[in-house]
Amino acid sequence: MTAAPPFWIAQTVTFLTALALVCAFALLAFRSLHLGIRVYAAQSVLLGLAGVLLGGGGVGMGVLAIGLKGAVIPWFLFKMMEEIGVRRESDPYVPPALSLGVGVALALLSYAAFKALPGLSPSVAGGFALSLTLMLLGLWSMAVGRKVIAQILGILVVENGLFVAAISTEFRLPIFIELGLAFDLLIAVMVSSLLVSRIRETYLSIDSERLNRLKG
Amino acid sequence: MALLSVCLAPLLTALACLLDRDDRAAERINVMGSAATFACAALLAAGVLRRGPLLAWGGFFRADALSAFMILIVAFLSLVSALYSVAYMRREAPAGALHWYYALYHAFTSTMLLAVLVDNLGALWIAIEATTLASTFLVGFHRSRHAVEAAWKYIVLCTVGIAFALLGTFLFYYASARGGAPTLSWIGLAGRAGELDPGLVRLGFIFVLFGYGTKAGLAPMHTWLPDAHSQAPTPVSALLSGVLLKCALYGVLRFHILAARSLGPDFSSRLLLGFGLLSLLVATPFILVQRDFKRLLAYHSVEHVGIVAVGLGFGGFWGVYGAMLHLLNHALAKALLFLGVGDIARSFGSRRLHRFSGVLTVLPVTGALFLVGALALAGLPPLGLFVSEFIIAAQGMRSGHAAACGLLVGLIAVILAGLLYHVMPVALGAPRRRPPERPSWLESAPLAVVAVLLLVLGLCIPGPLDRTLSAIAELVSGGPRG
Amino acid sequence: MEPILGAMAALALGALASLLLRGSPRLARLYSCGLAGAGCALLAAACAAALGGAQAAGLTWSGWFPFAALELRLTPLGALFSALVGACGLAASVHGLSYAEEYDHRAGWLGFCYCCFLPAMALVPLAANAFTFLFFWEAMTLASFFIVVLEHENPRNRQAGWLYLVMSQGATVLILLLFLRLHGACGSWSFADFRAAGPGLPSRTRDLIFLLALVGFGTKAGLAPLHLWLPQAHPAAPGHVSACMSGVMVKTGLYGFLLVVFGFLGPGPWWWGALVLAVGAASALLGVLYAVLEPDIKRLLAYSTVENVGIIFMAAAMGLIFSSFGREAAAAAALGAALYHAVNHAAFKSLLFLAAGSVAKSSGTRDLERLGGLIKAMPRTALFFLAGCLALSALPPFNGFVSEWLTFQSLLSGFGLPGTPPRILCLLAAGALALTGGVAAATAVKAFGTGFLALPRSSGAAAAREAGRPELLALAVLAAACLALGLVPGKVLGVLSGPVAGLVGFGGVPAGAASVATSGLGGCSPAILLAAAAAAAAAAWALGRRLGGPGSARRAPTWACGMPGLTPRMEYSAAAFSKPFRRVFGFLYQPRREIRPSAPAGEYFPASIAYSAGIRQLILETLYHPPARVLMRFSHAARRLQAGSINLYLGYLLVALGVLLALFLSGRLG
Amino acid sequence: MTRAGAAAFGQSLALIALAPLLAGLIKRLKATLQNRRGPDLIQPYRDLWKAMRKETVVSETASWVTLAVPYVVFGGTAAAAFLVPAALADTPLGPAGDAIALVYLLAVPRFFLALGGLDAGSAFGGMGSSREMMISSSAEPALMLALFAAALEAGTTNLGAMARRMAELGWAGFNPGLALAAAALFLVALAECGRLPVDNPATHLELTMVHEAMILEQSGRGLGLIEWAGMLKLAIFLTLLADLFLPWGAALGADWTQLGLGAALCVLKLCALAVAVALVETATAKLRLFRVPDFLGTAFVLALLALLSQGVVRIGL
Repeated sequence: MTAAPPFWIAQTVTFLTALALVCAFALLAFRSLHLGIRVYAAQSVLLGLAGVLLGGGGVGMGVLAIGLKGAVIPWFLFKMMEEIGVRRESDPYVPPALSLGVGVALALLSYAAFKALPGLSPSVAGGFALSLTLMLLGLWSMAVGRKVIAQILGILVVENGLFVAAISTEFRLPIFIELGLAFDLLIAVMVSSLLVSRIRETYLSIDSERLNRLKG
Repeated sequence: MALLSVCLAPLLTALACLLDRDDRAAERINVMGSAATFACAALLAAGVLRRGPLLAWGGFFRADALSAFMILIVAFLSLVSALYSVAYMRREAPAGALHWYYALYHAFTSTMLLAVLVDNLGALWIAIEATTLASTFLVGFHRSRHAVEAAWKYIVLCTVGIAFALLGTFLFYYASARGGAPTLSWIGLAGRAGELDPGLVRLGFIFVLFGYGTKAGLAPMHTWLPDAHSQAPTPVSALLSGVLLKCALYGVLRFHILAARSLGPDFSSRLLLGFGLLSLLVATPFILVQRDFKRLLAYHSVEHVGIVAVGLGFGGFWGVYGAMLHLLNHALAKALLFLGVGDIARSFGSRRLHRFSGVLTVLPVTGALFLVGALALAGLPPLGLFVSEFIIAAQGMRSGHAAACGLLVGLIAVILAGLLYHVMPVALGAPRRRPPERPSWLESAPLAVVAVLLLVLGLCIPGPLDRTLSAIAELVSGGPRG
Repeated sequence: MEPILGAMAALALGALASLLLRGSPRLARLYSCGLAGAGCALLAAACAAALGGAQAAGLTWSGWFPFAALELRLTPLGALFSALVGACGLAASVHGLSYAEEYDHRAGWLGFCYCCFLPAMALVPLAANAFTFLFFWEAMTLASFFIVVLEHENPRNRQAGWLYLVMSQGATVLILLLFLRLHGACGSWSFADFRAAGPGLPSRTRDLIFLLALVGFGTKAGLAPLHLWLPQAHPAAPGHVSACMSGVMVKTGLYGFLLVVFGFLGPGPWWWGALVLAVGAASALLGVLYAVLEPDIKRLLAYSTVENVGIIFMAAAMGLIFSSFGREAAAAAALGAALYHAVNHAAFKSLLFLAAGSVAKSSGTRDLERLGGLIKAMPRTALFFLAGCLALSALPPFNGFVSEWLTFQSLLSGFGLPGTPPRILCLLAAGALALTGGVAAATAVKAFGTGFLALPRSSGAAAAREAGRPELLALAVLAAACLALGLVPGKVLGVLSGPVAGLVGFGGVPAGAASVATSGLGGCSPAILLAAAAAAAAAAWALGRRLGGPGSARRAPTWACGMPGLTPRMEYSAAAFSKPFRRVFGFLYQPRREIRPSAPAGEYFPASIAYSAGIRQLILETLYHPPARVLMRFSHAARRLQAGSINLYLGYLLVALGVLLALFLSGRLG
Repeated sequence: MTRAGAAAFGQSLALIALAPLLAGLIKRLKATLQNRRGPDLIQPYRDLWKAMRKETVVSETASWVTLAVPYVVFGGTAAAAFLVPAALADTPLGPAGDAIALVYLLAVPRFFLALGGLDAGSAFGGMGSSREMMISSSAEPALMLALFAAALEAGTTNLGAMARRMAELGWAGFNPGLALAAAALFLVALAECGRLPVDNPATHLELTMVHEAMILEQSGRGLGLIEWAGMLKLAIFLTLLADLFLPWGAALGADWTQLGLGAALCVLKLCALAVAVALVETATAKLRLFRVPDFLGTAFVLALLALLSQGVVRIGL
């Protein structure tokens, strides 16, 4: 067990991760996709800072997160949206109030799951619980989102959840995990952009409503 | 060294195909490459069988009985599909895209082989994520609207699913922190399984089962499977349903061993049994009313993955033995049927197989192979699946899961009725239309080999295979042959 | 055991030969039927020898599958059924030598399937462990499936084949569960361990195993509510194979039932026997009531197989009831009657199917409406068919009479049982059996009368030629067998005492003269009756000659109400013959009749009248269609689960994860 | 050949010989009941004598079956006669046949008569055969159960032993169960032998005849034998009724006095039954064909009740 981080760092990290959780909920609340991408960028930056502050192996990952997910990916998504000319709001299937309610329920479920484990120290349990919450919220926002872009955003939020899990344990994860995370991120963005362009070619709209020909 | 060669061979083939623009050359490289891969795999498997588990790169690569068995299946089926796709894709693929196809095909094979060989669980996750990447482009290869939609669903659902598997891997990693330095190497974890934190292992196994279960097509996470397998080009869908599902199951099996050794067999077996039976129940109605033949075969994959999961769920030496044998049998039968259906659809020039009858009289060889595949899939005796289903059912009754065994055997009979109801009018009957073209011998030869293998497996279990399966069963269930 | 392996080798050779000789159909047919005949002869001889002998030769080869070895044992009961397979196989193969010309366009494939079908069926009764039994059972089903769908151009054959395979697989699933349950109890696959573990099982499990055996083996034997595949599958197969299927394959279902209920479970509660008696009586009645209306000659014989299987199961049920009340002698007698009727049915049903096959081949049709007058064109086939019909309707000199007589005796001795319910059941069963006998006689008269007598009603029937010599040889041998089995009941019961002892542990068949069949309540000797009748006939003939001289008959046209000449349209055809039965048993058939006169050309006489009549398949519509409809409606509803939208699928993922976490939290996952 | 054996053999031969006399008696009784003289008793013998000497004419479409039918019918019925005890409570072919064998032995002539009817190819023969088979298949359950009721009372199905048991019981043997069985057997006898309520023996009207229709194409010697067999069948049924259900007076031993007394009493019982048959035939009109199954249904219910009271629960005291 490496030495516990000094008190002020622990406080700021908790504060930063709490803000990241708020961002995830914000993603569910707001209708507009542009705002959604900005919220995602903010969340990534917050988590990146937390990673840097926690030190150890997390510094490299944190810087990478801030740079890549804070700036490059949002720019890429904005460019893709203009190219496709999608309308601005994401009109989700479920009204925002209900989706927030479900989000809260998912958060409670995640925290209960990890609190039930005896062998975990509170901080690590909190970290894992937060990561599970982010992942479930990402999944929920994908399920609710009507636009293809919403699904890509959902994947990215899920990936942020994994990032939290990676930095939350006091042991630095071997480079494989970091490589895996980066690799997963790369896939999400590259493939989705390729496919979105091909979907645009064929359907001339990225409304996932039109994407349900294959039935039965 | 053999370990590395098995991974490198397909990679080199993929690179060669990528660089060589000419289609004919790509075909030749493809055949040679897949043959080389199969040779390396066979060599490695023989080596493991004789000298026990092999390690390479300081424990990064490991090949025990389970890996050897999987490598053999992956390599053999990719060889069969490769040979088949030479003649098939020449007519199907748009001009100039052929070398892209072969490049992706061999990249896909190499990722699967990597996933099976690598010992580090993190690397296992990365390899399986890589298979998703490679296969997405193959699924969307036809650039038709349906193919793109199928690829999109495939990539989204699998990526999300697998993310949870990574979370599960984290939990296993952190659970090993209790006993000493945390490790992600499977051998390390298996050795120290006793001291892992039970709570973390339980939660970790749930996420891993959910994650890799999505990739393996266990219900209710199977929804991407029918779209992806029916829209992909035939050789790819044969490989997808024949082998890719099995690699995901391999991942689940690795964690099943860890969970069984640390928590005792009940926890993970009960989960696997639950998911297996659910897959069978979900697949049955779809098979009964399915009109599109490829989707019918895709749902059969869900059913048979469910049967393997039920076999593992029953546990014990014979449960695992039957499950692994069923894994092999199904891989062969599914490949045979997918490629057979591809032949028939292409000869008649349409996917709607229900409009054709008398295939046996018009295309005798392809029709016969198609019928053998269908009877094998239905679980009729002289072919392999009957034996493995019998072993699994017997273990089910022995281990006290009488109701589950009854449900398993009952559903298999209902599915048999559904499958034969669809297959018989197509295979038998008076031919309404003569097909414009006939499949070449190059396409039918590999299928014939697979059919003969199925027949052999139905009549007896050869020595080396029996030894491999027993080694795996002892590895997983811990108990001796009882 | 060695001669039996020799027989299997011969059959395997036949299969190989017919595959290799696909090129020349005639050679393929001759080789496959010839070798099959040789193999069956060897098999029959070996099993007949083993019937008497006490030592049960066995063979075990453990190199087959790691978890189960190939175990064969020649028990008396198994030997009896294998001998049946051998005998009928021999007759069918000899008949097939010339009959199978009709299928020469697929001679190779038919020969291969036929030579795989016979060994599989022969080895089922010899299997000594569960896996061997199931393997050959499935192989038998599959081989016969391929024969049923041999002429798959005809959609009816395909539909029959599908129904046959699906119902057989359903039955095999139940049998598999049964063996697995027994295996779960005693941990090994061999039948000896099952026999040891059987009585010790809790009574609820024994009842479950009994019901599984009844439904599983009952479906294969063709008992009433489960018989729907039989009248469609057997006629679809070529004549000489449907003879084997109807004559012997249904007996493997009987063998399985006897093996499990008597062999493994031993005496059980008496309601077991009562249930089997009720099902047997229902099968007998339904089988014969549908047979009497059937115009197609092979479907008529298939329905009568359902009837005879019903009678066999009634006798076996009496055995069950007596053994549950501890009456060994009566149980042995009842089982003797069951096995005797099984042997008799194998003989006369094979004879009838082979003859029907020859008739169908030479006259080109199976429909009794279009047959008629064949006795002039095919005199010898008609004679043998008549012998079969006499045996079918249980008339004295032939073998059907003796076993039905024995069954009546065991039903009558059922009145000695304590308590009122069993006696009332025996009473009703006796009534049902008597009615079945009466209607069976009517069916036989219809089959022979409308099929062979009077004038041919179609050009095909008129142009019929006598069957080939091998066919006649097979028919003659079987007819002689039917007569012989009828005339020496005492000896046959003596031979059957071995298998019966194997079942109830008490072979005790009362000793008597070879030609006399005795039971607790009385005796009968068909030979003496035949002698008395022959003497009386001879006396009458002598009296006639002394009084009226040589008495040579003069030929004159039949009286046709003064019409110029007798035309085939005037005679009674099959539908007309069964009209009274259609009226009397209308509640079962619910016949419908449609007469549509076309627009009347003149004032009184319509230009043409369209007439169509038919009966409702009650069992099909009430027992089979509703569950099938429910299943399909559920499947179509379930299909909407895959509705195509990715959001729905993501929702499934979330729900699955939520349920898993909830289960984990509730701790029920252990 | 002991005296008893000879006596039994003699009684059967007498039964065969006197059957036409019984038929003549019934015709004569019907005539007197209908206020007309009617033919004398031995008229059936004269008919048989004439038939035996007449030429046999066979239809062109008929096969060897038509020629064989008369001999099989007469042979079968005569063999049945040897199974039935009349005066002496013993039968010549004792161990060879019992009640069930008798029923099936009588089925053989019916089977061949039906085939003979179809052989000529005329509509009447077919109609006769079809109706005959329907009637007989409806009658068989009632016949079988009635004989079972008597067999249960005697504890064996051997007809001789049953008659002996009934004779020994005397009046004690006459319980309600056996009365019901006797009624059932009587109804079945009427149906089987083609007497009036079911089938009119005297008519040649195509639509009503059943038994006559089957033998329409027979002629000469064959017709004679078939007629004789028909009369013999009626005699067999009436003798069966007399022995099993009118218990008193059958000869137990083989000495002359008992035989004479037994024969006399047997003739007396047969005459009584003949009067009963004649009464029934004059009192009832012919039933419509599809009312016959209900007629035989009542016979079956009677037999069912009889067997219930014999085997399961005693009706009455």
